[in-house]
Amino acid sequence: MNLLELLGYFNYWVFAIVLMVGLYTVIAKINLVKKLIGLSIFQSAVFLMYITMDKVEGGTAPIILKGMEGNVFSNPLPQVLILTAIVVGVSTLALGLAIVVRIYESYGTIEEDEILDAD
Amino acid sequence: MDLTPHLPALQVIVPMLSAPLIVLLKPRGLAWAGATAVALLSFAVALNMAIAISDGAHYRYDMGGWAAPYGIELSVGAFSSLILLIVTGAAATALLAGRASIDSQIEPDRQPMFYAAWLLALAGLAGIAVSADAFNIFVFMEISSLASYVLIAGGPNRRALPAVFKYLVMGTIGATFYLIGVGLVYMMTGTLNLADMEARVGAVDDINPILVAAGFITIGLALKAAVFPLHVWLPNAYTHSPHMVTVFLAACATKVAIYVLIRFDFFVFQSNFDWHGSHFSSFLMPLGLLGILVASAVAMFEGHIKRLLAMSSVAQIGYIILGASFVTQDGLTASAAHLFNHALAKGGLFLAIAALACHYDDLRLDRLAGAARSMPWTSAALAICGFSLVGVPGTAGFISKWLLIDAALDQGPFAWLLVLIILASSLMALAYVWRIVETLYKKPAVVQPSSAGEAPLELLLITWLIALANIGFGLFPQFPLNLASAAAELLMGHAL
Amino acid sequence: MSADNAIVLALCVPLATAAGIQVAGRISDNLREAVTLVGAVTLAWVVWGMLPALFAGERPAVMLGELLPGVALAFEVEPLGMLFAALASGLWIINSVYSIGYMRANQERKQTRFYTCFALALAATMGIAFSGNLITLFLCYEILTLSTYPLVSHKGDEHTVRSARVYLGILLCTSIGLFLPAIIWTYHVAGTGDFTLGGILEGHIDGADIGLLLALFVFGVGKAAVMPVHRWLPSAMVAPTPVSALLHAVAVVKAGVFSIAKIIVYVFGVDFLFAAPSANWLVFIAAFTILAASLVALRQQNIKRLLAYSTVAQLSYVVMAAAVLKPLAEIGAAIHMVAHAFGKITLFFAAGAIYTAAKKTEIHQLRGIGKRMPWTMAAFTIGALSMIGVPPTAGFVSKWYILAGAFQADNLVAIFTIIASTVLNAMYFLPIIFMAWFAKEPSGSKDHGEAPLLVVLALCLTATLTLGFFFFNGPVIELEAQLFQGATQ
Amino acid sequence: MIIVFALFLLTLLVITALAIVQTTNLFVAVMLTSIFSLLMASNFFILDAADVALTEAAVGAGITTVIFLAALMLTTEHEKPHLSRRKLNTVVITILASLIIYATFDKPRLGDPDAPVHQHLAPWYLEKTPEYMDFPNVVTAILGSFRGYDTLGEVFVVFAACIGVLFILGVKPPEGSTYNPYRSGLKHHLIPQVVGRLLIPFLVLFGLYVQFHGEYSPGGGFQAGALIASAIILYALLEGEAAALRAVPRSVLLGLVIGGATLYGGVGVVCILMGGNFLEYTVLLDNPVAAQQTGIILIEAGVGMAVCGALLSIFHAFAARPMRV
Amino acid sequence: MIETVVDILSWFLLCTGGIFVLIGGIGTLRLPDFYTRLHAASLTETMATILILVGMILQAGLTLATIKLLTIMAFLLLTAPTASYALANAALQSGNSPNAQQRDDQT
Repeated sequence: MNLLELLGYFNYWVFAIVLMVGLYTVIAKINLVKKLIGLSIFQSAVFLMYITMDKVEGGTAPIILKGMEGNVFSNPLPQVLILTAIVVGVSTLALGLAIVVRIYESYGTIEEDEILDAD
Repeated sequence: MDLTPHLPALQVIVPMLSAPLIVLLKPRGLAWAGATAVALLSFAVALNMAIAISDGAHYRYDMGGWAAPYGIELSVGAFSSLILLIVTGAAATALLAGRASIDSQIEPDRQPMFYAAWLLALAGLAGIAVSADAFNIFVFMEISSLASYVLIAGGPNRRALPAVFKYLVMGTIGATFYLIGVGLVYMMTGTLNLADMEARVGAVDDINPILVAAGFITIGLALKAAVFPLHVWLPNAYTHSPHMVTVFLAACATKVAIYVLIRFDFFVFQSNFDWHGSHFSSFLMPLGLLGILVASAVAMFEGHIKRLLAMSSVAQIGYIILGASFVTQDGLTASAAHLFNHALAKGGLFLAIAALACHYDDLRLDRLAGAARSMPWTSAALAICGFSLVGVPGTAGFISKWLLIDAALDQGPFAWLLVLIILASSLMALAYVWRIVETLYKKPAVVQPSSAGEAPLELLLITWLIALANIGFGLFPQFPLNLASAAAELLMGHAL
Repeated sequence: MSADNAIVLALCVPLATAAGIQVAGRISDNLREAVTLVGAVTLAWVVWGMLPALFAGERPAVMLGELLPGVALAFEVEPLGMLFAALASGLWIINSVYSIGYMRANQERKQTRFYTCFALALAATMGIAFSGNLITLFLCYEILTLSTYPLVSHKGDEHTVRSARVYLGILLCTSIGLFLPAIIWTYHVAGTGDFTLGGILEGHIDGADIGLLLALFVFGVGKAAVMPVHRWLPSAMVAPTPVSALLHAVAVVKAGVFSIAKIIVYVFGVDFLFAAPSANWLVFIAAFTILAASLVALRQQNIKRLLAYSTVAQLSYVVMAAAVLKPLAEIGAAIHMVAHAFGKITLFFAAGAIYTAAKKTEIHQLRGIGKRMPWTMAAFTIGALSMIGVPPTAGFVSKWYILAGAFQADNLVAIFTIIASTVLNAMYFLPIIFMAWFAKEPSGSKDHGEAPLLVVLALCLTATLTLGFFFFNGPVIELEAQLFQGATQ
Repeated sequence: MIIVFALFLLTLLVITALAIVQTTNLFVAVMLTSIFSLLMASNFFILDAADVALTEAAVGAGITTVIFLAALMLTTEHEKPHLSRRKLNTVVITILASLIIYATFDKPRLGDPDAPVHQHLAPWYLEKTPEYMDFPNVVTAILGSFRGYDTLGEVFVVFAACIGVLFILGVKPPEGSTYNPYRSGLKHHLIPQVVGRLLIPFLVLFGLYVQFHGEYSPGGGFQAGALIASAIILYALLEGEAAALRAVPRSVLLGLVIGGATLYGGVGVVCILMGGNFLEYTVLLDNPVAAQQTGIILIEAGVGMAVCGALLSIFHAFAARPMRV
Repeated sequence: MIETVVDILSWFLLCTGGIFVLIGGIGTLRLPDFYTRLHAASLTETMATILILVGMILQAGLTLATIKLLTIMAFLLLTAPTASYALANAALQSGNSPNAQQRDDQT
């Protein structure tokens, strides 16, 4: 398992770990803002997985300048998907935070157990 | 300038592009009128396509003019046109009937944005039904989810907010699981187009990532479709959202997720791995059965009428999943038919409750006692839709109950257990529907309605239209049944 | 008027009457009663008009629509159905007359809803009688249950609502829980559900499944009140007497027993069942029901509860006769339906008359009532004798045929049960008759005359019918004999 | 050599994620999240995803942190330390982790050129872009034209978020929450104001550069919208909400969002009216390559307007909301 | 010949820049008080940036990259001190007074 081999799988393991950290935060923490932070980490891990797919060894960013038709490029498709996914993540986050602000105004707290007791 | 080849695209563009314009319609009532017109227009498009498809047509549309695997492709077959009918029909009827109820629950200055979110939800769901590209389904799933979070957050009392927050968190996790699944399949096949994926999945030699992808996609979509153990967000979300939103979402939101689950699993995975069929059924059948039993049991003892019906929705989703998990032609026809019939029955029920809510502020069951005396027509419609939910003969529910039991009978050794569970749960359904009907009719009035008289006219008319449609499709179910059996043929025949 | 559209007419007349009653009810009571009577008479005329066609051996049929592929709403008239329809439409006239008198006398409220539901129930009964396949039978069966619920919960107080819930609960649970899967299983296995003489399950199903399917059918049809599912019948006694008459004699229970007979004859086929060893438990169940119900009836004090349990017993007569699976016994079953209808409707009318006139409901209150209400008690006596099966009454004819069938099949259980139950019937009816006629009236009891004229008129009519059927049962037997061409007289 | 750098960044990423979970002070957690995004952006850059790195930096680090801080301002900054049902969570997490790790063993190694991903669609795109669109940035080509429908969906996700936040925060805040619109802003801090006033024009200029230079270098509608929005947010922070709202009033923002979304959709509808499929730019002009380029520039402008308007109106919805004192 | 001199010079500049970043890092960790740590952190932002960027400019020679590097340097030199100023100001306002005795109790 030489160095390159190790890095080959290292990306996926980091993806797995960060995904699990995000999911754990969402499930275990009861503070609503902390849940949203966990959610954004959870989504970022998925972006990392997609982008590790597109790397071609010795390839550069898929921008084919005039003189560079010849050499190897990385795969542009996952990048397009992730551009969309990042903005989806931010939109969901913005909506989530708006709801958290409204919850704080009507319940006075953003801890899930206190909210459940209030009703 | 013949628009028929553009119908699949128009189905999504019409509601989506009109949403921003609706936000500008500030004067009173204009936003509602615009939104209803657009919803009816998209229902007309869906109907047009459904009629063409029921006698054999199949719509295929390349977005941006690029050929299939490279550009995004839309394809509308029998199954997707059935879903489109349900989605656009539910949106149009809820909007047509909902003017008074929405006016009473949403402040006038926020209404244009509410109706824009409504159209976005409609566009999102239609986009999912129409699209044949895995990532495109994710994008439109996000649009419809975001829009439904906004709709539910419009609920009058403060409990809507924690409910919608839980829905947001679980919905986003579900969508991200789906994204991981699509990513894994893309990693192993290199394509995002469903038909192309189906062709290339067979050629993949190490299938571990594909199995894990199937797992992720099934869990993610089960979360969005509120299949039994992952349904915790549904009761609160439907109970505390505005009444018209419950009508719209209860009729179609979870069904689109089930549609994607069935379509993805039958086309991409089962066509290439024949043993996957048994995986799919061995995973989903117990969930379906458990869902049916537990949800019906909980619904029997539920106090709040909307939460009761929300739990019954979870049970009915269990039926649909059960039908699909038979992995046979009859099973799929039964589950497709039940998609349609349940939308009718549950839509009618929630419409009747919205009518009740016009005069009764507190929707707890014992507070609604004796409502039939002051609102006889609404209670009659509620009773009819309730019986359709139970599956009393002569109503739409009976047809799907019949098909489901018929499909369950040839499930080999434990066929009897399946039939027993289906019957037990329809008896439980009978129990909680009868509990509602009896409190409405027989119990003496505990609380006087806040204002006397029947529900507003257009709400009452639409509720009765749906109630009669329940009976109509119960006696003459040819139209949805042809679509359902064509869809089942499509799914089992693995043609996209 | 060809027989085919007569069927459609037979279904539409009660529906039209129901609508008419709703409209007339708003105008005046007399108009409403008039509409009911006219409706009943026209229905009877339409149904009886079909008799000559039946005697000529025709089988008029009409297909309304295709519900599911292979599952259609179809109606077909055959002798069994014809008999039941004629019986129901005939008794509807008498029952209407009786209920007009009864309702007027007791000033019951919500009479419009009462008559409308009555008409709807009749429409459903016609549907059951003429149903051409299992799905139509099931559809009309459910409509009958739903339309009779408002009648049973007529009074509306807490006790009535609870027992009405028991009534509806048991009927709906058995129909959805057992009857529906049986039908779907039949459609699934036999490919069709149409009633064909000689049965459709030949070769499609064998061994224990036959017994299981038969059990699903028998216990699924809750209206036939076979022992474990009979609970709803006594609890339906909270309804006013005309409704109990409807329940017992005219429509509801008759529909149950008729369905079972029809399923045995037209779905299983008599010889197919006779050959199947796993299906002979039905006779034992029916026998057990007869004896148990008769024993329970012995201890009853309330007249209507006594009559209810006696009905449970008499119904199982028909089921047992059908279960003997011999042509003679089948004819006996059909005839017993008619005999029991006449006898039991007379008894219920009498009980209603006593309640209207003397507000008495318990048996021990009937001491010496014969002198005060001679006509009512005479009719009561004829009805009771018919239940026991004493010769001049209709009951004797049907028991004769059932016994003949049992002897033909040398089914000892059936023979013993009939004899034992006849004795038991005598033991709980005769003391009432003696007490009414020969006992001395207790001093100080309220003096009251006969019941209102209309009530007494209906009473006497049914009593004469009970006697008349003993002498003029030829055409009925000949009609039923068509079912089994080879059957000896 | 780049590998060691990548290893270092990835481990730093994991450490930051764990740190975020541990802190109970939400303010620290938000700061760590923005560091997490920056690390993610640099990782993307190492993996040759320039566009995504720019977006992640601008949208992920920039706007997300601003919105989080605005929300924290309106709620509490401290989290109640409490762990609910520990065992269940750890069990679920370990199951899922093992599921994913199990899947990673058969995945193609990082960067190996004959992985299936690089065989099917990618070569077609890399070969066809210079031919159809004749500009270097393949990612913008796919974003704008090959998968333009996805980006349309994307714009409407942003639009949905924008009207969602305006709808949810459209409700009057509870009475008793005071807010002095003129109090905010660093008015009495001379240095930040001077530096800010110097920087903002260049920021906007850079945003516009990214917007219209998207075909040749990493950039495009999303990144430009985020950059311009962050410039105006900087202005709002320095001069105060009232000044910012006077400079770019709410009606203009709503107009921007609706204009952007309708522009994008309109281009598609025009393509239908001119005989092509939805979003088929070749029918716009007679010369197909010029038509594709104009089409992409138009929709990128729509995207930029929509994203900028949406992010700004979201920021104003949070920042201008009276606080519960 | 010129290239080797330029290479050595840029190599030298890059190394010193690296060392300065290291010193700044250690300073941020080791120094006791907020303000002293802030002082160390701002060191990396100003001195080290200039050294590293000049080193890179030497490497890049007279190309477009040099202009971009110069703009980056201008941008960084402008914003870094402002950021430190804002941090210090915020700390002062939130009551973290920089006077002497506070340092003793921390050691």
